[in-house]
Amino acid sequence: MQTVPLKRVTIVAEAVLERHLTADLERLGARGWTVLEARGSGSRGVRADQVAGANVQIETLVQPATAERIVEHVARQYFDNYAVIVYVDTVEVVRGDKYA
Amino acid sequence: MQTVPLKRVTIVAEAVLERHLTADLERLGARGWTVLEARGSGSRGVRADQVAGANVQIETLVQPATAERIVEHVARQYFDNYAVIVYVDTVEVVRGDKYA
Amino acid sequence: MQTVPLKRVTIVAEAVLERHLTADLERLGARGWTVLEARGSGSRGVRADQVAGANVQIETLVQPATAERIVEHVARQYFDNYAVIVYVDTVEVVRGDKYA
Amino acid sequence: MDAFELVQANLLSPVVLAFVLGLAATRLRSDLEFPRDLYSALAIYLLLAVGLKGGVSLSVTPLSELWKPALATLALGAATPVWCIAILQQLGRFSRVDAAAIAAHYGSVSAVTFLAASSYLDAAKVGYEGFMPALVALLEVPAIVVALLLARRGEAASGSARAALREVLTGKSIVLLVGGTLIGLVSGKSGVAPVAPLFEGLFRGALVLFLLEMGLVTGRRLGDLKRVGPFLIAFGVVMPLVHAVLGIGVAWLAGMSEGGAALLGVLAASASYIAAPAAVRIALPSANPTFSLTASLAVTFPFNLVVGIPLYHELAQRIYA
Amino acid sequence: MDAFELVQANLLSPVVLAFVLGLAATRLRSDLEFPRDLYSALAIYLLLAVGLKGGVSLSVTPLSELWKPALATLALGAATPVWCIAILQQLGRFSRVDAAAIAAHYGSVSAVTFLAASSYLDAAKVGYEGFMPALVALLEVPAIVVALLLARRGEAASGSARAALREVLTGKSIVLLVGGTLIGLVSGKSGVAPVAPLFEGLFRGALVLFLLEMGLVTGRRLGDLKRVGPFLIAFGVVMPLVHAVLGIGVAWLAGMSEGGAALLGVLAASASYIAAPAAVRIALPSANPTFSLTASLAVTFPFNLVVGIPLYHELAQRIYA
Amino acid sequence: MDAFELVQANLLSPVVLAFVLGLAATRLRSDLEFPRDLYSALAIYLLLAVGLKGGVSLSVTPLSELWKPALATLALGAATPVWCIAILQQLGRFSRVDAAAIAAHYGSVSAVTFLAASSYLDAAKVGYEGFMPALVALLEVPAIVVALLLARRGEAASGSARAALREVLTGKSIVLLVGGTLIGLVSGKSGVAPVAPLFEGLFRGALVLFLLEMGLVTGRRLGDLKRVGPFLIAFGVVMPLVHAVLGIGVAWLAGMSEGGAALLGVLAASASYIAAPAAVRIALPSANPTFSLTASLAVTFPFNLVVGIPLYHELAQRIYA
Ligand SMILES: Nc1ncnc2c1ncn2[C@@H]1O[C@H](COP(=O)(O)O)[C@@H](O)[C@H]1O
Ligand SMILES: Nc1ncnc2c1ncn2[C@@H]1O[C@H](COP(=O)(O)O)[C@@H](O)[C@H]1O
Ligand SMILES: Nc1ncnc2c1ncn2[C@@H]1O[C@H](COP(=O)(O)O)[C@@H](O)[C@H]1O
Ligand code: NA
Ligand code: NA
Ligand code: NA
Repeated sequence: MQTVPLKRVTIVAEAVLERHLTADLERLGARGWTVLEARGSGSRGVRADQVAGANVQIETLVQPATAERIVEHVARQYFDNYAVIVYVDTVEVVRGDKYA
Repeated sequence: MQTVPLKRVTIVAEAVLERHLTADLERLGARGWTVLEARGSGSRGVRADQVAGANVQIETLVQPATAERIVEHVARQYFDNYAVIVYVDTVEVVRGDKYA
Repeated sequence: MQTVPLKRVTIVAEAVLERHLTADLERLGARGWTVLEARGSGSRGVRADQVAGANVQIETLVQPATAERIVEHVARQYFDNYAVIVYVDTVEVVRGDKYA
Repeated sequence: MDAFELVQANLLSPVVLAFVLGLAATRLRSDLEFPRDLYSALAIYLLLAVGLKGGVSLSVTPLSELWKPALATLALGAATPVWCIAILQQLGRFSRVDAAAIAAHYGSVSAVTFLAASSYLDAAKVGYEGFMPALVALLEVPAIVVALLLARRGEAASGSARAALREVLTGKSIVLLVGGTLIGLVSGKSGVAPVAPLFEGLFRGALVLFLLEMGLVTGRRLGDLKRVGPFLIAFGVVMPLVHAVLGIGVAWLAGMSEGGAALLGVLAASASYIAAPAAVRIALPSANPTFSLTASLAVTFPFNLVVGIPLYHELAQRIYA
Repeated sequence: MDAFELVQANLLSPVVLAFVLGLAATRLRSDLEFPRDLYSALAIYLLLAVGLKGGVSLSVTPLSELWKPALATLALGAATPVWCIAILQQLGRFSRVDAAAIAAHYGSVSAVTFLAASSYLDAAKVGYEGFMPALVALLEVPAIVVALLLARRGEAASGSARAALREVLTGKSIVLLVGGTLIGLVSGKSGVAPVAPLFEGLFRGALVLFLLEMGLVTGRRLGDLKRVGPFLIAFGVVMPLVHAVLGIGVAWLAGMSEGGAALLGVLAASASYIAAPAAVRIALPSANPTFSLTASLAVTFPFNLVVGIPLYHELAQRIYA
Repeated sequence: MDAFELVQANLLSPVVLAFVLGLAATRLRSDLEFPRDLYSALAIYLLLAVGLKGGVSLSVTPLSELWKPALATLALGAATPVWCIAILQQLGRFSRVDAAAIAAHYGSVSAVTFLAASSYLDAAKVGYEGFMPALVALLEVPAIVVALLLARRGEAASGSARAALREVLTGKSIVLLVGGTLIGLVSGKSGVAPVAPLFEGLFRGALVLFLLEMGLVTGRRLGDLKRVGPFLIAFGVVMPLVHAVLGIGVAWLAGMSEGGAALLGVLAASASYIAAPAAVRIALPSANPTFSLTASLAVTFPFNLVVGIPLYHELAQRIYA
């Protein structure tokens, strides 16, 4: 089956940011995303949820350029003040035209 | 440590399909899978759950040929009518003989 | 944006092991991890939770050497007796110095 | 009281107000969200509770009183999809599959609408047959089956009908309703008494919470209204009125009480958004769920909840007067 | 009433019927599932509630009445694993580690079985010592400790026994049972009164929900029965009978009432499937959990629930007559 | 009773003991954990319940009785951040942004502390104005708004103030409190009666469960105490005392009853850990949440719960005597 390579951007962030992040994704050109509830521990650990460690893991499949934009935006906007990590890998997707 | 490369097939689908998809996986030769509860947004967005956006993310580690079969099956069987995405990447697994 | 390749180690294990595994990760040098609740089916299927199939999926981003240590430890310590799988892939991370 | 006053009085009950609060919260883009497991827990509780109640009442109902209303209910459920499909295809220009999918929803029932209605009648001190919850279970299934069979006569139907029937019959709402009914039937009033503080005492309060969540869910669906078009919106308001009259009439023929007739009217008027969507999704995959779900959830459910329930009760009173 | 009638009467209670409904739902391959968090929430609630109840009762129990039953319970818990291991190794041909793992389960207790039994006695209007819930906590731990120590004398035992002991003692079931008991003890009857509508009033109803889930869980385990073999199935039925007699006898020696003796019989007969599995999994990793869990959950639990509870009560009556 | 006896009596209530049990469980490193959805479910329930109660009471309160306490509460909320920021910046050497973030928490309120206090007064049979829950909603918002505005005069404030205000006003705690109040107001005592078994009867029991979870959450935060430093710990104990006196004084000026004054004292003394953290996190991203959350959750909340509530009541009695 014919597949095309796309970037998967994964963002793990404190839950309070979910709506902000998905709005950002939409604005930056992602055509979809999947949110998983998570908990975690990191070097920072500060977060506003009194339910300790409530995180979300947001995954979005996008074109490389969009991935670049998302990573840059998340780093610039959130890294200084929030418990957030972001990383990228490559996956093979069927019907790549579905993804911006 | 000795590892072997395997394919990880990830399927994100509306929750109503979970049992059908895992039955398909079994039939197509996957020896195991992991299901994560998810929510999401995509280009289609239609789904039968009144709890909006209730998805599952199913991940299965399989041999390349099995991955091919699964992707083809999911695409043929579900793409037209359901909110489903499927993609593949490669991971390094210990004790690869455990996976079909 | 400047990224560095890191290893992502993914462990899927019966839920009763969560605390033991995260303690192991900490000891072996991981600086953070993310835990997702999961359920699943595998070749073994034995587990101690009466809530059948309650798993956790633990993901940690680490340097290749740490990944190696973690995989070896998990395999040696848990494979014989527990429902556990572990695998590794490579992801591109911003600010790689954050991860050991 | 005229119809408007009735609607007004109904609107002021906590059950309906909670629904409105949920709607308002989505309009305000509040971050209020129901945890998914709370939704499932409340659904399990409500279905089991309503089954138990019906079962206890069945345990003291002679079979002779039951068979006529039961048959009438079954017949109503089986017949409804026929005209729904015709209307949707002929007047609404829907494809056969989409028409069948929508018809399955409207022929089946909404247990929550039933609960709200019985709560309304309780508050109004109107009596009704104790076995009504058993009729909910009876009315839930046949319309779905008939609609799927009719769809299969059309071209686009794929997926297995037997699998779909299995899915409906072993679906959680039927298992809990029927299971609860059997438990109530077998253990009887005295057996159920020790669990009554949970299953009876808290019932209305739990319904308030559930309707808050229904309001949130419906609010998120409102955006889909423009996608379904004016015909389906009109269908979602007019058909319940027609079905309510039919339900009341059928109840009257079956010799039921006024309160029971009002409730059967509500059942007939209500559209499923739990059992039917799941079954239809599997059996008629090419049907567009936006049509059926938006109509039943965002049009018919609120209409019945706010306007329909007092109206159908009023109708029943007039017909019985 | 003879034993058969007793079993029959017990079988018709909503608590047992809910379990059967859960079993049936898995057999029908229904999609009925309990949300995971509802399961945890009910477990927290039930354990805390039973602790509170015991604590309030302890607050009016003179220490002089307590020490004998407490000692007897501790002794019973510590001794049970000894013969269980012997039987499982010698007659059942199990490895020492597997034998110890199973023995830990059977020496410990099932709080839910206890709850069902006290619910049964309440319905039958049979009184019992108010401090019984405290005995649940006392009986839960020692068997696990002894079984782990005995296993360590064998070769295959790895993992740290101290870590396992920590795990049991700080495990959620002990923390909630003991914590609830202390809260009840300290605040006393009048202090607990304002929270009684939740912790007492809803208790039996919550038990019904929990047993529905237990039925679902057990149903999913039934397939494992063929893997555990006939010996273990027989063990799972016969040992509870033996242990029940022992429990009743010990209670009699400790001067407890007939109802208390029946309950101690039930406790002794019951096998753990919460505390023991978690502890054993860590302390005896090479033990196969399919053996111990399937036996205690899919054999002994249903047996006790349906047949055992009325039977042990009958036994207590005969012994005390 | 002197203050020590009061504290002691308060400490022995199940509500406070459950909090202590939660703390103890984390200290013992127990695996006891609250499912996340249970936490959310309890929060939804408690906020809605307290709103309903307030609304029913408002429905029989003449506006003339209400406006003075309402204005007084608003003024208190708006003024508190001013001196808090000054103290934290001048004496505590905190940056303006951190000072504003902490001030937003201490000017706003903790609904759970309020619930525990009203539960305490109920048990002590002390009456208070029925509209107190409405004051909770009134006091929650202004301090956050004022603190954010003051922070913006400083340099480091980024993020949109309007977005933050939106976030507070449409946040779930305000929506549920205000929504519940409106439902109670509109449906009145008789309308709410059928849902009272859930929303009134179970209230205190649910509070016990919630405080158990609060104890677990607080326990996990205790480790952060060393990171916040002695000044903030002292602030977290001294400011509540000051604010309590202010709250009682303001209530006295507004002509409220002694019980109402005690409650307004508690409200003023309490620090937010639900609405404020979420809003501040968005509006003042560079503020360190460890400071504000640890102080309000791990210092002020337990202090108020155990020592503050009886103390402020005693203070109110003296001032009113
Ligand atoms: N090395 C890591 N591997 C996996 N997840 C991580 C890692 N570091 C941080 N995280 C996740 O990202 C969240 C925020 O990280 P931090 O900002 O370092 O506190 C944590 O709560 C984890 O869920
Ligand atoms: N670009 C994407 N990246 C990540 N997840 C996606 C993407 N598109 C769709 N999904 C997921 O797949 C589900 C179905 O997608 P769709 O069929 O496009 O509505 C969505 O609800 C998302 O959870
Ligand atoms: N091939 C697989 N692909 C994805 N997940 C798997 C696979 N095999 C096992 N798992 C996961 O790992 C857990 C333990 O596997 P096992 O030890 O084979 O029972 C299962 O419950 C699944 O969640
Ligand atoms: Na209908
Ligand atoms: Na036992
Ligand atoms: Na305050």
